[in-house]
Amino acid sequence: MNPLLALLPPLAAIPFILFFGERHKNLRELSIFIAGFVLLAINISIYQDYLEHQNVTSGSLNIFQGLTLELYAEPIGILFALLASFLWVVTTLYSIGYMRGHHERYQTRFYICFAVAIASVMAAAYAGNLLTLFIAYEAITLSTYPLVTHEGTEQAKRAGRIYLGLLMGGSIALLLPAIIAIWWLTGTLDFVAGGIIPADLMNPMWMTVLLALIVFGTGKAALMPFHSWLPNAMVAPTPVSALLHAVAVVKTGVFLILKVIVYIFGFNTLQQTGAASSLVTVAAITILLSSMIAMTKDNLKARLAYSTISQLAYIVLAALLANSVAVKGAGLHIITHAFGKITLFFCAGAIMVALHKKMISEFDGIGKQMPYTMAAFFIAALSIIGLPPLAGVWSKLAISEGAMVANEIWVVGVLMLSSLLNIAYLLPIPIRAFFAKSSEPNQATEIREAPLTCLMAIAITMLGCLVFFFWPGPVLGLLALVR
Amino acid sequence: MKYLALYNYWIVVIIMMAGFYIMIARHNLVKKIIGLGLFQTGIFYFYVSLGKVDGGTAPIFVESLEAQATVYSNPLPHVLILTAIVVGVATMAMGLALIVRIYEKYDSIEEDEIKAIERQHWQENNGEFGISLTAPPTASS
Amino acid sequence: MLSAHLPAFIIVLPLMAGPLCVISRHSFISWLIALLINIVVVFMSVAIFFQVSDEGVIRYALGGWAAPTGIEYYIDTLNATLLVLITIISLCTLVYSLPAVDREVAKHRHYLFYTGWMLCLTGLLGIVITGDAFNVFVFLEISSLSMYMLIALGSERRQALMASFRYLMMGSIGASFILIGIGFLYAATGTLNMIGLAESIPNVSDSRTVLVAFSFITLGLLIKAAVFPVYSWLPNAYQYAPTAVTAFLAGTVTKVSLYIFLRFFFQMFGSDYSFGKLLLGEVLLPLSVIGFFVMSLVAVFQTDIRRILAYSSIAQVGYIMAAMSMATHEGVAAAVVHIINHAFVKAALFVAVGCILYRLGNAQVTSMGNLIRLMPWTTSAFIVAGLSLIGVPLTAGFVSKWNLVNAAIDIGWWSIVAMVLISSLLAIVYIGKVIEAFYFQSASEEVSNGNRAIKDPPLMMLIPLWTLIIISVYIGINGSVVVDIANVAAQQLLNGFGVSLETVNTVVTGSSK
Amino acid sequence: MTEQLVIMVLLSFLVVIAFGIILLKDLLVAVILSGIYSLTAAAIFVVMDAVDVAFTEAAVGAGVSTIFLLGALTLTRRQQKQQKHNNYFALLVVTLTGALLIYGTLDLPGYGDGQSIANQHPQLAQHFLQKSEDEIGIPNVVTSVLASYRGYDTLGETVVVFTAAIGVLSLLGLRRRKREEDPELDAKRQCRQQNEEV
Amino acid sequence: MVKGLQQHHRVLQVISKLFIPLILLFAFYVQFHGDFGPGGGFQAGVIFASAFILHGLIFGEGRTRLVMPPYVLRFLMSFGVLLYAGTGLVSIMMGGNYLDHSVLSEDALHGQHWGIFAVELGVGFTVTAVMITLFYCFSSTRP
Repeated sequence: MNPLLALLPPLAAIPFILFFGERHKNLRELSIFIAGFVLLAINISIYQDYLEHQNVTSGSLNIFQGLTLELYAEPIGILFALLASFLWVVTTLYSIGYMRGHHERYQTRFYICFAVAIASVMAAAYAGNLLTLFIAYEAITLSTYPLVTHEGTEQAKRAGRIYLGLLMGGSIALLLPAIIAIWWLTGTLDFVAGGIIPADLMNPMWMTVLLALIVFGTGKAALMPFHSWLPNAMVAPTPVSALLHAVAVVKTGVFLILKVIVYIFGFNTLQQTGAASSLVTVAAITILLSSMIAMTKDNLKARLAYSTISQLAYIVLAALLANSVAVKGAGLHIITHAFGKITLFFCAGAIMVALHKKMISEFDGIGKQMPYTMAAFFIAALSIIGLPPLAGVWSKLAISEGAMVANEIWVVGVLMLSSLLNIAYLLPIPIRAFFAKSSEPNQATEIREAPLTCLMAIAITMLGCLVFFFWPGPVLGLLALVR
Repeated sequence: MKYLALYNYWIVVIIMMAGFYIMIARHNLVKKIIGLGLFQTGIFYFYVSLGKVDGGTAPIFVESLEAQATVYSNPLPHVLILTAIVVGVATMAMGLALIVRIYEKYDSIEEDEIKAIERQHWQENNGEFGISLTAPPTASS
Repeated sequence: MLSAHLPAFIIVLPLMAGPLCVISRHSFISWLIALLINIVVVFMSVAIFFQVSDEGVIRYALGGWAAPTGIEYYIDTLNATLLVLITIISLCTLVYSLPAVDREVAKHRHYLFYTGWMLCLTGLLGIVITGDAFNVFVFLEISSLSMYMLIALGSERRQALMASFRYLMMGSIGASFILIGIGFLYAATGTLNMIGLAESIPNVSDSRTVLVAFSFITLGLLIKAAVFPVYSWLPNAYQYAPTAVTAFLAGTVTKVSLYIFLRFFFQMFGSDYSFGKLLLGEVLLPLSVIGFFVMSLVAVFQTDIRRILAYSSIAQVGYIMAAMSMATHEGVAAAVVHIINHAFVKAALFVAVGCILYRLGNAQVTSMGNLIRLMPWTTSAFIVAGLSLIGVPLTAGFVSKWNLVNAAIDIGWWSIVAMVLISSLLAIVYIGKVIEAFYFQSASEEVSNGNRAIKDPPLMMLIPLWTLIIISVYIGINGSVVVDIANVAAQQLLNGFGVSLETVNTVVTGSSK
Repeated sequence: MTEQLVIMVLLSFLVVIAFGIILLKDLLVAVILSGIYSLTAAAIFVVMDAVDVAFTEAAVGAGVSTIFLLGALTLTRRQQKQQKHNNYFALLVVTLTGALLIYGTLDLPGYGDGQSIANQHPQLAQHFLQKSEDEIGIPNVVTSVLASYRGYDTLGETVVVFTAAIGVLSLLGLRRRKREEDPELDAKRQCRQQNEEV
Repeated sequence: MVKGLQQHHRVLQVISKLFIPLILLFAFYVQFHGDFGPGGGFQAGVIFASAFILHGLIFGEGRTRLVMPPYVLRFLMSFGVLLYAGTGLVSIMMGGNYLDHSVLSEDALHGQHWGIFAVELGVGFTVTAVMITLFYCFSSTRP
């Protein structure tokens, strides 16, 4: 199946969304569901195609001088596409409850931008060369900008400015020159198994600079010091924070880094030159520092945002270790973290809708009001921390293993320390919710759960955390195909 | 001797530069236009000097002269300069018309005064400098 | 047989359209005349373009006098492309101008407006097509004079008059310098034909006369092209001219000056002389870099959209100049690419602003509130073109910037790469400022009072706007169209005229006189 | 040599006039001076054998331009404002430009050099002088070049003039006179109407 | 200025009435003798216009307008340009290049004569009309 088809369902949904508009809300959201399921089906069939032929590609469109636009399915991309399209359906389910419960304005614009963003994510996932990936990356930035600034308040506008400035600025000032340099050096931008940059092409120092340009230029990966857009972007409606800023957008960033390391530099080059080793330190520092910052945040979404930064750095770190075991860990972590973090965000949104509470300090006793939500929160938090029987454990294990393979034992220590920090900033929330005395006694016993669709979405993603612990086979099988 | 033959050019340069100076240094708009005229006339001399041939005559064939071996001056610079003169007068007319309108609107033909008026205007409008005075788009038809 | 005379028709038809408009003295009829002629001219320019790409360089001897005795047209890929570019932009903005001019210019002056427009078109095409150095000056004056007039027609605001006068002064100084330069060249070589000059200049390249000719032509062209230190005529002219004129001006006038730059310095003087011997690159490069950097910065602090775009135009000229000053094949090609792309993009942006002005009555960033919902087609066009200005992929601007950066990397000018990218970031800021206002500014008083119908402008304005946008997006997606042309043009430019006077690859030369 | 002397004297005279124009505050005097300047220029052109140019300069520079300048002055004001300080930057620019120009003249062929490349170019200057009688057949070579060899430039020139008229028309327009301003004119109009009726 | 002349300068009026025909005559001479002596369309146009300008200065621009109304001028200046450009088109129709006068007649020399005549006439028309129009524009504007 042609990967180009994956772009169609979200784009095709747009006219329907526009047409139905605010007047026929149900039909509007139905059309999104249909698009979501079709997209999921397409992605699954691409997956199956890939397992059979291992050569799934669209035609290429020549821009100029051999620069082409091309879509091409490969394991990490398929995994990412499946993840994003599945969670799109779930998020849509969630946002029906959330957006209506929250009486948000301009819902039509919201859904349109969302659809465009998903289409761009599909293009990124199936990008056949670095240029296509870059274009998709920019398209995601642009299409999510209206989502970040959705509320139109002064704070939202400021966040939008930071968002656009860091993501677009970083990509144009750092990433683009790196891409042009790669093109100039090698004459191609194609993703090739084993990489296109030979180890002896240039001085290792320059290689490090080039890699640093890419790693830092990919602002979406939120590596410190290019992280500040992410906490700011939390002013967006929660479904946006959940799908885009825990999954699609940020994962596009780490996905780009992953692809560049696997298919542009290649493991051999990086291992021989050691170009990535200094950047591993940066990732490690990001992991620890952002975990510590997360502890100081009282706003739940802000705390989750810093947690996301820390978890993204895991993936970047794994990618920079540059061996197949670590990359497998990175791929796994994209999946497991996605399910864990989206559940956490969903819960945060549910609390906002039901109780209008944003601050953790106000959460005393809400476990009695929203038992299901908080239970799901607890489970997802455990998954993020990496405790069995939850999915998070596999990815942390694989990354640690990768670190051993790469002979960077200290990284394992960092991971351990970080897990402890995870416990320190995540677990107090459910504990407080369940065991602390409520400050508003007369309401404490009344059950005020979030809308049903929200709960359904939360349940699905929470189950995901469990399922991938017991049944990680297909994911691992796919990742084993990465060459 | 060589430099004596260039003396003409140097005077021409002085004339041109006198005009150029008026154009950029004088605030009076009419003066600027006069300066432009001087500058351009200087260029005209320069061109015509190029075509002059010692002992030559104007490039018009006359029967009586044809018998002798006559030297004629080069006609090409003359033609070019005829064009340039016309361009000059056209520019001048345009400039003067602009000046007349500027005087109507600003009641001044001094560049620094006009700048001051603009600045004042700016301040009065508190930064709303560019608000259009074009016909307001009422009930567009 | 007539196809051989296309180069003559393409100049003469718009030239004759001017007087016809005057005779008609009717606002609509004169527009119609201008429009029809413009459509014909677009087709002709396309035909010439294909003629050139099929059969090679066209030389057309005017009056039947073979050059250098007479004047000739010299058309290669570069100016054939520019002919197409100018005629298309003129057509788009002319269509747009019917409703816009109706609003902005007094009714009894409409016919003069369209006359001026046609004369300006004649002038621009004449500059581009000619192969004679002095003829460049004559047609430069036609286009300049009509431009002064068109700008001054925005004189419902008095600033337009002053803007026009300043342009007249600067323009006259520029033209006079060019005239002096051509005079010195004539003194040194005895010819005015560009090919003749190209052949003679190497023989006298040590002469101080040629050096001074070169300097004066450079200075004159710098003024005409609004390069950094001598740009002061441009912002006011762009802001206060009638919007249709601004769009036309921004798309074509500075580009034509840049074209003369290319033609003169690479082909006529030869890049060995201009850049090898006289180090023009070393002079231009700092100017252009400071230019695009400082002007982008200045644009950030403007409050009127037209002023933002005007300063951005100066910055873009800086990019083109920087590309030229590399004096390599890639650099020249990048310059040509950006000349073409920026022409379309800037014209589109100014048309979009014109549409906003048409409904809103001003172009202050502060009064753009809520426009994205009231004028979706206009604002989205602005956004697309704005992204192109930034250089986002899949827009024309990306193709330009890619080529520019690549050309800079090619000769190891990493600092230039950095500067270009940083000034692109400034472009994000100034375009982002406008886009943010479209989205989030609360509606200004006039808008929210509801006593004005703020909605998308009539189709007459939207169609040309979106035509320009589609062209620029098409270039962004299928950039090889422009890049291939630019490569051919760059090759031709750097090869000099390639043909000596004896081996003329002529389509029509003089008869055997 | 006498010729050269005449030119030198006249040119020096021009320099004096030019500086007079720079310094004078009275615009009317400046305009009259520029008229004299043009007339002197015409005289110099005659001495330089450029009779057509001289003719044009006299008609345009001394005639029409002066009338336009006077017209503009009556519509604006006559005095130039006192400028507070000299513009040293402008002086610098002008000096540099002038120095550059003089530097460029050093390699020019001397004034009146019949052997210079410009005057000897076989396809331009010499072609016009030697062949125009056979090819065009009119005695005034300037007219031949103007209207035939470089007729296209002259077309451009005509268009420039036309453009100027369009420009001035669009700026000033032709405003109708009010009747009471000129009773005599009114009488004439009536007279004409009567004639037409008859 | 104009009014003063009108009322008090009978002498000027009489003399100018004598001179204007002579100026016009001279203009015609310059126009048609340009082939043989100095002068041509442009100079003739200016001189022709100057006769009208003189008339305007002495008798008032309003009265000159009766003699030479603006619409005639507008037509004349356009016609001049069209005549010039049209001559070139005729050359193309006769099989030559644009503005190639030699094809206008059987004999190349005659063709050149015709062409130059037409072209100079075009210049003359345009310049005359333009100069008079410019004069009208300046003199009809009230301070």
